[in-house]
Amino acid sequence: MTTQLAGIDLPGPVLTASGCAAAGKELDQFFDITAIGAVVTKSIMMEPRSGRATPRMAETPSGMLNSIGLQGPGIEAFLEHDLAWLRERGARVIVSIAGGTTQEFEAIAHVLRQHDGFDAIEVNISCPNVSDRGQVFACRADSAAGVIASVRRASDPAIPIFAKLSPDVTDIATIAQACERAGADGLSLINTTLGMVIDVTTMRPALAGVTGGLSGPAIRPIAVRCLWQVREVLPDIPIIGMGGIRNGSDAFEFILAGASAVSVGTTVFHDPSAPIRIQNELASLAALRGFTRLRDAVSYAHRDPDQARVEDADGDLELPEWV
Amino acid sequence: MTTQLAGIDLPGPVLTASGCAAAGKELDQFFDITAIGAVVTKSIMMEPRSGRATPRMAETPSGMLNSIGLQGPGIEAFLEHDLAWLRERGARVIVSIAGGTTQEFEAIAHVLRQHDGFDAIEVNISCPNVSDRGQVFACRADSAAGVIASVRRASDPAIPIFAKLSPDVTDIATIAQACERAGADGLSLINTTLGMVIDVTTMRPALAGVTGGLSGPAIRPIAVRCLWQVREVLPDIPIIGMGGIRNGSDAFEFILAGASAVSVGTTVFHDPSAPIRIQNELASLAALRGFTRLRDAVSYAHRDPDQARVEDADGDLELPEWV
Amino acid sequence: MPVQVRGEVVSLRRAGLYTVLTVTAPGVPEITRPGHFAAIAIGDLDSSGLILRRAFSIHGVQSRGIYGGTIDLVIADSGPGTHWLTQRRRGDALDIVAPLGRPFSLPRDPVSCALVGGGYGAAPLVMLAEHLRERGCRVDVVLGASTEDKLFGVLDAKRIASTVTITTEDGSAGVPGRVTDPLVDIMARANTDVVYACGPMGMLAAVADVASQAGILSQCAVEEAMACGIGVCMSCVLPVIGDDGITRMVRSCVEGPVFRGDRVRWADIGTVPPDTLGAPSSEGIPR
Amino acid sequence: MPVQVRGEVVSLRRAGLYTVLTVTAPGVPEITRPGHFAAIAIGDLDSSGLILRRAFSIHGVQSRGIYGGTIDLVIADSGPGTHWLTQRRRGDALDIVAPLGRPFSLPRDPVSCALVGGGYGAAPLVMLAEHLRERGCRVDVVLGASTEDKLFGVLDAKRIASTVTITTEDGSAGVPGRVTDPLVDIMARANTDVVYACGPMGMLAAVADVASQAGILSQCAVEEAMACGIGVCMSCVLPVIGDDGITRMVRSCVEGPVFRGDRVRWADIGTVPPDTLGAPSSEGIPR
Ligand SMILES: Cc1cc2nc3c(=O)[nH]c(=O)nc-3n(C[C@H](O)[C@H](O)[C@H](O)COP(=O)(O)OP(=O)(O)OC[C@H]3O[C@@H](n4cnc5c(N)ncnc54)[C@H](O)[C@@H]3O)c2cc1C
Ligand SMILES: Cc1cc2nc3c(=O)[nH]c(=O)nc-3n(C[C@H](O)[C@H](O)[C@H](O)COP(=O)(O)OP(=O)(O)OC[C@H]3O[C@@H](n4cnc5c(N)ncnc54)[C@H](O)[C@@H]3O)c2cc1C
Ligand SMILES: Cc1cc2nc3c(=O)[nH]c(=O)nc-3n(C[C@H](O)[C@H](O)[C@H](O)COP(=O)(O)O)c2cc1C
Ligand SMILES: Cc1cc2nc3c(=O)[nH]c(=O)nc-3n(C[C@H](O)[C@H](O)[C@H](O)COP(=O)(O)O)c2cc1C
Ligand code: FES
Ligand code: FES
Repeated sequence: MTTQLAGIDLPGPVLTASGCAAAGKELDQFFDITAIGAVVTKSIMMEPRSGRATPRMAETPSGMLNSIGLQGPGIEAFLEHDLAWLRERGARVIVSIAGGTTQEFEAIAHVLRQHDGFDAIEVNISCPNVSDRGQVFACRADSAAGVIASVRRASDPAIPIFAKLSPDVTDIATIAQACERAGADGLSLINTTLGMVIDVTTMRPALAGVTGGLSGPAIRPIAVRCLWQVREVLPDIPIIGMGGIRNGSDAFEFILAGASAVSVGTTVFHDPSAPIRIQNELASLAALRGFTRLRDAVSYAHRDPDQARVEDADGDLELPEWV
Repeated sequence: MTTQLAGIDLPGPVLTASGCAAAGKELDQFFDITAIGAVVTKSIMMEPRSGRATPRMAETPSGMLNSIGLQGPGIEAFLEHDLAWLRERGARVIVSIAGGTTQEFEAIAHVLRQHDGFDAIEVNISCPNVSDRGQVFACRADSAAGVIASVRRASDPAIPIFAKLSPDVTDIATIAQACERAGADGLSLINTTLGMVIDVTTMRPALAGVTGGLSGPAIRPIAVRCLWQVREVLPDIPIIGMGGIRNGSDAFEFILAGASAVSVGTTVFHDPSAPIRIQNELASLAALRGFTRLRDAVSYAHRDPDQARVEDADGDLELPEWV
Repeated sequence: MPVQVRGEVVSLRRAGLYTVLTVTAPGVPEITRPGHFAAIAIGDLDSSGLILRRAFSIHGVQSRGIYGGTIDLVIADSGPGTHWLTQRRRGDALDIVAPLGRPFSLPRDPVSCALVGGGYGAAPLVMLAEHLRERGCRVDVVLGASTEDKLFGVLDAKRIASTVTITTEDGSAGVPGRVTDPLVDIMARANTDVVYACGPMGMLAAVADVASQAGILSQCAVEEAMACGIGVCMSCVLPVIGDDGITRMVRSCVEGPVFRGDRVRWADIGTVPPDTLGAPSSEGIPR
Repeated sequence: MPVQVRGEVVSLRRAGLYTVLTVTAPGVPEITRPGHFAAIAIGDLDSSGLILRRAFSIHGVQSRGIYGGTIDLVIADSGPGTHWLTQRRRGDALDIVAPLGRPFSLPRDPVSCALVGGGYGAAPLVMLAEHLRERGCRVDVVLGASTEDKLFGVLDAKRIASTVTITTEDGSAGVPGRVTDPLVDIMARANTDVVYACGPMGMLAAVADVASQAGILSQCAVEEAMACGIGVCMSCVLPVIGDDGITRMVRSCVEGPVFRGDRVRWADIGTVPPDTLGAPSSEGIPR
């Protein structure tokens, strides 16, 4: 029934993506959020934040741009309301954290250490570093590693931390390696890629924030490529794959490329019950391909060309244990 | 009637994208290729090349991957057959060149210098540098600049050269600046972005080449963002914009973001007469927005927030001179 | 609580520039109240390039009948998604999430209400007018648009309301001008207690202002671009003053689309007012 | 010369597992020859996420009649694009580029021809058989599939051909086994001069081999994944030996889909044989 992810046991391999499920409450109207792997909460910062001006979103072919600007209630209100609700509800939780400085990340990790009711921390390092002209932390190996090392140091050693990387770099494998060396227990791949739309009526950028993060099916090939490249250099680190997953088949691509679990983001906007649907579809597809345990499919597409295929499942299809 | 691009006069602002129009002959069945800005030919190398094994393409949401591997007849056969035909036909031509080493780029430029019948050179530096573990030239400012400087040196000074950049870098503006300093007369933005699809039936990468270049409407927001970023640091360099242009409105986005001309690639596969259709749509839209000359719309989205809008055209719409 | 259902197109008909779409939506009519909206998927995720749902006010509901529950939507063809919807044909399937949002608050007592609709903003007002009449309220309706073919709901309004006033900016129907021009008079004549409004932001701001000036309540259904429609993405926010006097960027899909007109900071929409909770310092904000 | 036309769906009918789609295509029937294919757009570029056309052999053409020129396509629902096509309804619009590719070469003299079709590979063979009969050729047809409902064109073949032989791999219809099993006998009995084949690559390879062994010509219509269908993208290549004995990676959309069976390096499809013109050195090839 469970999926292993960096030493934690989850009810399944499908998670929500940070920022696409708020703190789970709204989605719980559409499906039982305790049945999926975990809710990854919207990245939280130390203080309340208003986010950016609107327009904050623009639809693009098979995707969308967003520039929300990390609107949120701040860590204290988050713990009191959101995390408390999730805990009460019995959902598994990965808390996503963000900061404008390494110190802010560390401070949030300190606060979290005083609390329980969550299973892991995802460190959103794809946000601007105020002390580096707003360059995002994840764009440089040193700034990425700096944040991860601080959060790892400040956090309960029993809580795994995932570094969430940006695809907007020349060499993502190097950044991933730096995060691993800095103590990341796992990686989350990928955050949105930077994009822009010009409104041809106003003849100005469509978003108030000028640029925004591109997400959705459009970026899936980029996400799979990033995952593949990272998996080639880090054969063992647990990875949460994401970027444009629409269905079980897309999710299975990420598993085969090296993910142990996947997050569903933008697709939730199309289909609010997508996470549970995708988890079920993934289970059926993996079983159909002869995997009784999903973990055997992880990185399977990297096998040697002449390595034997798993036997196709025969007539009586057995659904795998993690369904 | 004409569009100015780095000192050359073209019949219009819409070009074909390299590799998406072969050498123009096939598209001439669907529309008059002398009516568009120019045919940008498939990147040519010194020797004949077989390209990669198949599968060479995979469809993705609003896009596609290709890994053709620069199949081509070599520069001599290209000059004799393709360029000769284009010249005879009276089309404007931008010759795209590629190489595995800086020397190869330079050698092709030398050969081209002995010939006429073309208007500009586009230097496809988004191809692997054999002496740098196959890293593409465009991923580093020094290797990019090295190729551009060599090609510029070897070419007829009257022929403008365009450096075609890859979006797969942490900071495209820096690469663009390096190319400009190395003597590029213009830039072409963007080449495909690296992507990957796993075939969930074979459970292997769908392309024989494992990764491929992602193109089509899916990448348009990335392309517009790259163009915007480059335009912010290089206010005057002529830019050919491309990446997912489907219609006149998409093309106009690129113009407003800073392109003087645009190339249409993947959309040709959907609609073989797309280049001329888009050129006409762009003309109407720009006129509707009150521009009598397209060049006044170039970079218009970068204007100061309080700068006056062009007057909307009144009832009697005058089509601009370049239709 | 909203549901996600697969509906089937029962009919499409033209009404001026709009298309009125009737689609089955089992279970939805029973729980829909005036001001709720529906979010419709534009094709299958497997083949469509338009991945976000489109939001439409629920114009009408039929909970019985041979189709077992249908809803009516009024669609203006204003882009690729709405265009796709106007091209549907009888029998086509549609994926619907509804009812969404916070509906109009209805008065407990039989008060006098003015309903103001701009363009297709009239869509939710018909159902609202019916509910108000059921409660014994007086209903005066003002419908406006830039031009005649963008008016909606005139006949329905005439059927239900005590008075119906039409305005068009070009004078092609009714009184030339804007809805707020006759509104002041109507409010005085009908002794209006509350104003309900739906339409473009500029109109809502003006209506809210007229109501405030007259010292009465207004309820305005806003229209912000929405990515999710269910409260999880934070794209649809606008600055709203809370009970505690603090301005917050508030989600119009779950805390709206209906807001008290005096609580919305109309002039600041599209900005983050500096006194908003968590407003950016000079350091700039991450995306 | 191919044309791009807007067609309208005239009818869809089921044939086993396939859907036969008849669509208007003004100007296309007159210039179509057997073996030509059509490339159909999957929806509008404004709303569709499937941006590449799908290729289908032209099964039949009607150049006169009330519709002013229609073509028939046989569609196997094998993915999102073909699925979308099977869901069209009468009156829907389709964007068509046709006729494309190099058709089957027809013999000048009334020779004896064997036509071998695998699954929907039978689609272009009916028109071919008709053309061959018009020239006085003898036509023997072998149709095969994995199972009965994947057979296509059996009745048409019986109408036209001298003999029709059916094979299915599971024995659900005709002779159990593959098309090549009865082919050798038929070729001997009918004194076959040329073999025409269309179907999956493995079948084509086997048919080409049987023909070569017998010392006769074969013409095989291949099916490679195509991005453009018009010769501009280089995605649809396979290794083919030229008149000069040199192997090149050749575009199946313009230099094919019909190739001489003895010229295609069947075993090397999916690779670049080392002796191919311009084959990679050890340095690896750029994308
Ligand atoms: C609560 C609410 C009720 C609405 N009721 C109606 C109605 O009854 N009738 C009607 O015709 N329209 C209504 N709209 C507006 C309608 O949702 C938009 O016109 C539609 O989404 C535009 O989609 P498009 O593909 O045609 O245009 P595009 O401009 O291409 O849309 C691009 C993206 O932006 C979003 N978007 C663009 N404009 C709007 C907008 N005004 N509101 C919300 N999202 C937008 C779309 O959802 C889409 O994701 C309502 C909107 C809201 C929020
Ligand atoms: C010359 C030719 C004639 C054909 N004739 C027929 C026919 O008569 N009936 C029929 O049912 N099918 C025919 N096919 C195959 C048909 O084109 C594919 O089944 C179809 O493109 C698959 O699209 P999809 O969206 O269903 O599947 P997907 O697998 O999702 O397609 C993804 C992408 O790959 C391409 N692709 C995938 N498989 C093929 C393939 N086998 N051939 C070409 N492109 C492919 C598609 O065009 C699309 O771009 C023919 C193909 C060719 C090249
Ligand atoms: C509206 C929106 C808000 C997001 N907010 C966050 C965020 O707060 N923190 C974060 O790490 N990622 C955020 N993301 C990125 C997603 O978690 C995810 O990495 C990305 O969207 C790719 O997945 P998808 O294509 O499935 O959406 C956001 C994405 C969207 C669309
Ligand atoms: C099949 C294919 C082949 C391509 N070949 C080349 C090439 O040879 N040289 C080059 O510079 N770009 C090549 N490109 C990239 C295009 O020129 C263009 O930069 C890119 O596809 C983005 O534009 P689009 O989205 O309009 O296709 C190729 C693209 C495709 C799809
Ligand atoms: S539209 Fe997503 S929160 Fe309102
Ligand atoms: S499909 Fe593009 S060249 Fe054949």
